[in-house]
Amino acid sequence: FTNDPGSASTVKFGFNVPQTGPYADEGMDELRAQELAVEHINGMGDGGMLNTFSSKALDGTGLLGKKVEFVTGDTQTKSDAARASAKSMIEKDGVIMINGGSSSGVAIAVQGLCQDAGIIFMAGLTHSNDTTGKDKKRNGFRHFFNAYMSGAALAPVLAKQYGKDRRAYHLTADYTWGWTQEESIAAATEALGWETVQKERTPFGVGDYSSYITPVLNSGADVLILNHYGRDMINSINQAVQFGLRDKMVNGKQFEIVVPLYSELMAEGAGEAIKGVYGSMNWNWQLTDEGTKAFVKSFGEKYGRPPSNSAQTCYVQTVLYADAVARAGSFNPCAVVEALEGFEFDGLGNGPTLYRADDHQCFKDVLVMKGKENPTNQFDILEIVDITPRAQVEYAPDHPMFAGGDLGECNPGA
Amino acid sequence: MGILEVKNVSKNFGGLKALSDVNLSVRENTVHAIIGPNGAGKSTLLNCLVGKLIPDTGSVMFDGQSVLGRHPYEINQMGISRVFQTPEIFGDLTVLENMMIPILAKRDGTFELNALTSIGSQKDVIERAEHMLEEMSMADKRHFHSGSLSRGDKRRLEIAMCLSQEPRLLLLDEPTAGMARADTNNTIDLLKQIKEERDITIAIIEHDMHVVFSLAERITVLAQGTPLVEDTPENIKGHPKVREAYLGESA
Amino acid sequence: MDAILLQILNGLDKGSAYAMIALGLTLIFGTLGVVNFAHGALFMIGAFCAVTLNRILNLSYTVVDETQKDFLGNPLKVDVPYVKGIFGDAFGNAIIDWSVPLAILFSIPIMLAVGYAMERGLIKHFYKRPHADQILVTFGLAIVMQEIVKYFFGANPIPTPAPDALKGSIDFGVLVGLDVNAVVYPAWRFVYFCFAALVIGGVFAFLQFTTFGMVVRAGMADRETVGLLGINIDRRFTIMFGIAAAVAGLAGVMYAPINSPNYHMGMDFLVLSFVVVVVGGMGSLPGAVAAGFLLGILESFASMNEVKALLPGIDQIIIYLVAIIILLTRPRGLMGRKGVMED
Amino acid sequence: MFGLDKKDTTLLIVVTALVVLAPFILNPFPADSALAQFNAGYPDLMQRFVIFGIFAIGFNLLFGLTGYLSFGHAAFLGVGSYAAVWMFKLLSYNVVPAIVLAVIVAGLFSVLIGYVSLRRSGIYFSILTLAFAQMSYNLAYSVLTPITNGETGLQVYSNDPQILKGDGPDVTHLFGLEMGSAYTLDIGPWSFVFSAGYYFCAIFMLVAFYLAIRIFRSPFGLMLRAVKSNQQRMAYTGLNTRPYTLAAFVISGMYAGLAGGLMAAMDPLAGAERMQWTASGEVVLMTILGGAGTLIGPVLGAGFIKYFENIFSKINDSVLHQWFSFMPDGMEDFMVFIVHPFIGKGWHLTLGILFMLVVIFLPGGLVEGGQRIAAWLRGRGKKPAGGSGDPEHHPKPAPHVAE
Amino acid sequence: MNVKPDFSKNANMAETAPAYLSVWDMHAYYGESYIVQGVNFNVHEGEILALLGRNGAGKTSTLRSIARIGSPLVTHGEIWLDHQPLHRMTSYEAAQAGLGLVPEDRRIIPGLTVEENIQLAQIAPPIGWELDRIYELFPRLGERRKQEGVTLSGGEQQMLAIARALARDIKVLLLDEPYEGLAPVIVDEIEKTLIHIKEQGMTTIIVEQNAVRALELADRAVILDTGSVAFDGSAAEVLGNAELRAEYLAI
Ligand SMILES: Nc1ncnc2c1ncn2[C@@H]1O[C@H](COP(=O)(O)OP(=O)(O)OP(=O)(O)O)[C@@H](O)[C@H]1O
Ligand SMILES: Nc1ncnc2c1ncn2[C@@H]1O[C@H](COP(=O)(O)OP(=O)(O)OP(=O)(O)O)[C@@H](O)[C@H]1O
Ligand SMILES: CC(C)C[C@H](N)C(=O)O
Ligand SMILES: [Mg+2]
Ligand SMILES: [Mg+2]
Repeated sequence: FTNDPGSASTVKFGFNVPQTGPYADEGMDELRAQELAVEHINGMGDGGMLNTFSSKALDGTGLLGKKVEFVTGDTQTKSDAARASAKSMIEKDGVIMINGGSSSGVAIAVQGLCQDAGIIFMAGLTHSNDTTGKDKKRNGFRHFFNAYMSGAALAPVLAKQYGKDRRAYHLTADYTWGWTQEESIAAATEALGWETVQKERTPFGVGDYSSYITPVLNSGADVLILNHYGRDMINSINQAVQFGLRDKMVNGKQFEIVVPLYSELMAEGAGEAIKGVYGSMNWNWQLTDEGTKAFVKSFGEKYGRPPSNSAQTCYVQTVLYADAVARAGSFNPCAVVEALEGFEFDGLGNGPTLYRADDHQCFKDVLVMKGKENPTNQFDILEIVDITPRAQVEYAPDHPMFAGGDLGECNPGA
Repeated sequence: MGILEVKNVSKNFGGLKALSDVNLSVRENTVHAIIGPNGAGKSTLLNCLVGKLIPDTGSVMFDGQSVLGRHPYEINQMGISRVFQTPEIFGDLTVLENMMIPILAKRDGTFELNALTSIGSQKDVIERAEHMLEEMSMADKRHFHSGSLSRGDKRRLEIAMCLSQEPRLLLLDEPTAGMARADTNNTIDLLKQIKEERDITIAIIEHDMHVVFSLAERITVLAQGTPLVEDTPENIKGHPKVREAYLGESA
Repeated sequence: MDAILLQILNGLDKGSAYAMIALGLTLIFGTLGVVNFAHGALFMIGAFCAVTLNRILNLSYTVVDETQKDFLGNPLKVDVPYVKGIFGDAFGNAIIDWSVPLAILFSIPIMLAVGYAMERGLIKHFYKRPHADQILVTFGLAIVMQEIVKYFFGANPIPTPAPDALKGSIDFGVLVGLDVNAVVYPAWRFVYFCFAALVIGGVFAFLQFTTFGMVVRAGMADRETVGLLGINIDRRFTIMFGIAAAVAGLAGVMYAPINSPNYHMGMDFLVLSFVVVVVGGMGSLPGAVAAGFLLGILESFASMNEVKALLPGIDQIIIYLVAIIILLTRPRGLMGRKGVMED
Repeated sequence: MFGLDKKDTTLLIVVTALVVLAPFILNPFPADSALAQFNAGYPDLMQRFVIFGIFAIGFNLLFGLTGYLSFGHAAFLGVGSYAAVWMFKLLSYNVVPAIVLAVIVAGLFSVLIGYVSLRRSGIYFSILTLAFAQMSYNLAYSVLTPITNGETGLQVYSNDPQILKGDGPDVTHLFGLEMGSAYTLDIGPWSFVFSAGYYFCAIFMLVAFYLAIRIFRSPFGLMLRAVKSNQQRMAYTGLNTRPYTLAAFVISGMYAGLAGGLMAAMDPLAGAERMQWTASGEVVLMTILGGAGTLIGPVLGAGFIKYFENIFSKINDSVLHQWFSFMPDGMEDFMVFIVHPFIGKGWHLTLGILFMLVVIFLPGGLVEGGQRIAAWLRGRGKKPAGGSGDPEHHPKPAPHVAE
Repeated sequence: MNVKPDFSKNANMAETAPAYLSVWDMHAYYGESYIVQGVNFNVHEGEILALLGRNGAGKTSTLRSIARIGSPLVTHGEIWLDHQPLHRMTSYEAAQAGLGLVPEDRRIIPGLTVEENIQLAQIAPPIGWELDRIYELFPRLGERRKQEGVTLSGGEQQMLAIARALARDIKVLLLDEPYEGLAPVIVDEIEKTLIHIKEQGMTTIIVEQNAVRALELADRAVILDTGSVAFDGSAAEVLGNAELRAEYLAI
């Protein structure tokens, strides 16, 4: 199979993250976490979540007797560059798996590549339904949650907070993630009685959203849903606040803004604008389970800051992959696929989790977050409002929002 | 009927009447000089002939065909070549390459996509170019970068380029300005020779009366945008008005 | 009606940014003839002047607060800015609050120095070099400036708020007799517009009412001859460059509260500002300003839902479409000078 | 040979040798040495070298010869890629129809854009091409998503028609020869990869390069240089500059289309960002960096930039620690600290600095660097001959005495 | 001739006619091309010097070297103007020290009107003639003051170039082919002007292809040949020496 380490004493992982471009800070945090994971797998450091992980196949002696090494690459948040970088990892560095990829467009592009090349792809930050929906691949896995889950978790909280009679206006990043998130959130909120007034697409990275925000003012909507992420979201929410949206009363109700997908780094960037704004997350360092505590300690001591949910995702994926190899007793991608499909585990910060075999999507609890009104320090920006149980965000593998794809066969490559 | 017939041509620049109602007829196979004070409109008139300017009124016929509204390159292909008052050459190319371009244009027309033949194989063109350079006694400079020629040399190169096209009408705007006396004389000889050997008509603007009177068979004096007189050199020399307005005492 | 009024306002502030950036760029590009791909970076540095001043004012000493815990469970360290310590709470807070306007003063010497260093150290040697070389060297410089900023400030946008007093919005609708809340416009954007008008006016006054502009234009057309007339054109080029850098920087400082500064913001504006300058016409200051506002307003209108419904995708291409139309109907843009960068 | 003079033939032969032997030349370090990081001899990067080489050669035919600086050339590359992927989707994974269509579509597209843009010159031309390309990009990203699949990029799906596929391979191939197939040769600790895809692209690159030499040396090429030098004189010499510039534009657009088609043939995905201004800017930078108007310069520039993008971005701190591990600990950390900002995520910084250094010290680009080295080598061999031209008036400069 | 003159004031006092402008052993290059090959000459105050030679002899290069333009690059030699070391100055400093060059291709600044072109000369000290006085000398320029300078006719441009020099209070006027392209009457005019300003004490170097004309005007003549001085003597001497004229001037 591709890049079989054979009798070599080391095995190489590839960490392909955005080191330049709008998600560079997320990428840096992912790198930190991945490095930490390798350290732990190789038995250095304090072992982090390996100590709390329900599977004990990893014993801190490397992987199947080999020391784990890694190479890193820059996706530049562009599909082309990401594929080039991934290809070089595969062809030049001989990596056995690739972990990472912020932005669903990139993740989908790289996932396809790994499928063709015959290595495992552990998708990092990708939240589009398509990654494990119409673009799913047998060699690809996703630990992160997705847009559907955000909708399912968020909608009830929103209904509770803002009532069932709301009129929502969507501003949506014009690519796969935005589209599926818009669809998911709209469906979830409409199911609760909200009305969707308008869906507007905005190009990626425009910077100034004011001309998209002004029409909201007179549209009769009383909720603005920002399907933006990273720098885009920071800009759009700040501008929405500048235009006085949050001070406005419409239809006799306080106007509200919702950011369905949150992240700590983003919240930091958005500053005051996110106070009281709801959104969802995959994980947060403020959780109190043992896995989280171990991870935050391990990460915090090494880097002097709490890990972001990007960091946790990439850490966990590295560990999950390694664990699957250890359990399968082989680096063969097909063996790894088999070991991961249907795998149930706990102790990695998200509570009991299932890797569903049908689409390679992880199922676990989803957090509903709110921008903290009175932060006490630099890292204390978001608070956990609700931990939505896994059952509430589950869906059938053939759910229409995920239809059309096909895992295909596992490809071990040449 | 002359080969070139200019009828009632006027040209204004804003409020300025650069040319008003100019009539001019150049007979085939003659050297026709246009002289006149600075700013009289001589260069402007030439510009109207080659398509650089379009006159406000009037007509310009070359060999029975109107040149008005045609592109400069079409006019050139009809057989009119022009030497400019400040040298216009291909400054980035060598002298020899400069020479080859008009020859290629003459041979291949306004456009030819001969992208896959090599220049080196165009023996006829190179030969002819070298020959022209000989005639202009510039052969030793053939591989010079033409932009770094002295100005007199640039001008000679430009004349050679125009001559190489064997135009039927050659327009010269102060061709010998800034040229050393020896070269001026050579140029006069060359023009004479060419006129004799080939079927060519020359219209020349000059302030150097030595050149004018050595070459011209007819002279038109232009002043303030209108022709003052047209006559033979002898008569012009003695024309009181011309002496006063243009030649001054020293001529 | 109110929607249109809103879009006009909206176009004005976008236009102000375009116009100011383009104004600086046209001084370097249209007047000095240097294709300056680092101009966006100058804008970005201006914005980071605001960030830096904000950080400086927020320089703090640490007090350990035993009553609270940090994320690792240790006692929380609380930062107290020195300015509060020095000037007392109220005044200290006010200074921090007004850090962006204060940054105008802070940025002018910095930007002049950056412009000076850039021109003397680098650009000076490139006036006579082909445009292609200028592109390469200024692009390289832009990358270097960006990466340095990224190294110190990270890749994420850094929120840099306007003073509290200017944070809210103004209800323009009421002023012109429309309903309350019909035309609400952020106060700071209006401030930005006024500021831009001031800067643009200042630059115009300087260049139109003195011979400085004429000399620089002449020097650009023919340095040699201007030197023969006894004029030290190098010095004037340096000054011009400094002014251009300062204008770009000022545009950036005041833009910080509108869009949180990040290291890449300059590149995002770069291409657009070149388009604006060229549509305005090379070498024309009024052209650049007019094109800036024109494109800003058109862009704003094109993103109205009514327009988009009619012509899908128009909001994405309006600027380029208008640029093409203008350049095809007017050979040298709106007010370009003949012979500037035409070959 | 091949209608080239001696100098050009030598150049062509040298380039051919370099291209053919690239798998060796680019992999000078043993696979498990610390310097293996700097090896560039893996198929994907080698393919990129030649594909971007083609792109840059084509760009240079326009810019280097006529002086028209197009800032929208990536649009043609992108269009070529889309066309090729559509061929994969509709017909089969055979690369021949894909590449043919890529070149044709890019050619047609460049006729359109060139016809309009060439009505202006100088910076106005540059901005027109930029505007067209940005429009194409923005549309490809938004309303044209049905054709381009937006940001995700156009891909082949298993349910695409592929009417000619039959039971042909599921990857791109040339009548059955899979582009991804490769042969690895291990010699001691060295490992060399020979990839079918690379050699396929390399053949195109050599042909493209050969044609470029022919064009440079042709009367047509002379006319293009004349356009750059003095359009006014051209017109008054009876030449219509417009068809010349348009022809150059279209040829160069077709080169870009070929590059785009090859890109898709190597990796059947076409992303919209291929058309963004940054991509157009990149080819401009490649050409200038290598040496605009020179034959080999653009190829060198393309290689240089792609090398940095792909090699430097992958060096991380752990690699650094490996390199400096021979040093004492404190020293090691210090070295890593010093080098850190320039590698990995800092590769842009290194590239930026190199751009500046090259333009400042080598005004003619990398080619000039090569010439200087060659001259220096030759200078050591024999004394330089006297100055060119007339020795009387142009002798070698005397040593500078005063000032 | 190759003895370095002593420029100290005292030494000058000792001489009967001190050199006002002195060029000593000047060498200059265009890139690799060695063009000015050791030029020496002196000009005395109030004198008109004719600098003659064939095309490409290096006349323009010599003037440009004196004006410190930087191209050609002067690598060796000294230039003193009224005790000021021009060779240590940049072109604008030399201009402020009192040097005025009217360049051969006129170099009217595009984009500027006639008047702006003149005003440009009056920005840096020392300021010379006022606008009115200039327009009095060249009424044609007065009429055209708002027109863009480069659209003037060739002769008008020449007037403007001279006007620009007069607008500065210069000590030495360097004229590179001032008569080129001018109508004979205007040449007479300019000649009169030159005599007029000479009477006011102006020192002038004139480069001219019309050697006879220049020699009649000049006090002294220097003839250049391939970059070095072939003759230095009185103007009358050249006019009287047929051999010299034939060899270097072809007249
Ligand atoms: N583009 C233009 N715009 C405005 N005025 C112009 C333009 N071109 C020429 N003129 C004016 O028209 C008049 C005629 O100019 P023209 O160049 O034809 O003169 P000329 O007879 O060639 O003079 P000379 O012998 O000095 O070259 C001049 O007064 C000139 O200033
Ligand atoms: N920019 C340049 N680069 C290289 N060589 C040059 C350059 N300018 C002039 N030359 C060369 O220098 C020599 C002297 O030129 P210069 O212009 O000084 O001659 P000149 O005596 O003024 O001639 P003319 O009477 O034709 O104006 C010529 O051989 C010319 O080719
Ligand atoms: C970075 C991710 C969490 C979100 C991103 N916008 C996506 O495409 O999925
Ligand atoms: Mg004229
Ligand atoms: Mg000369």
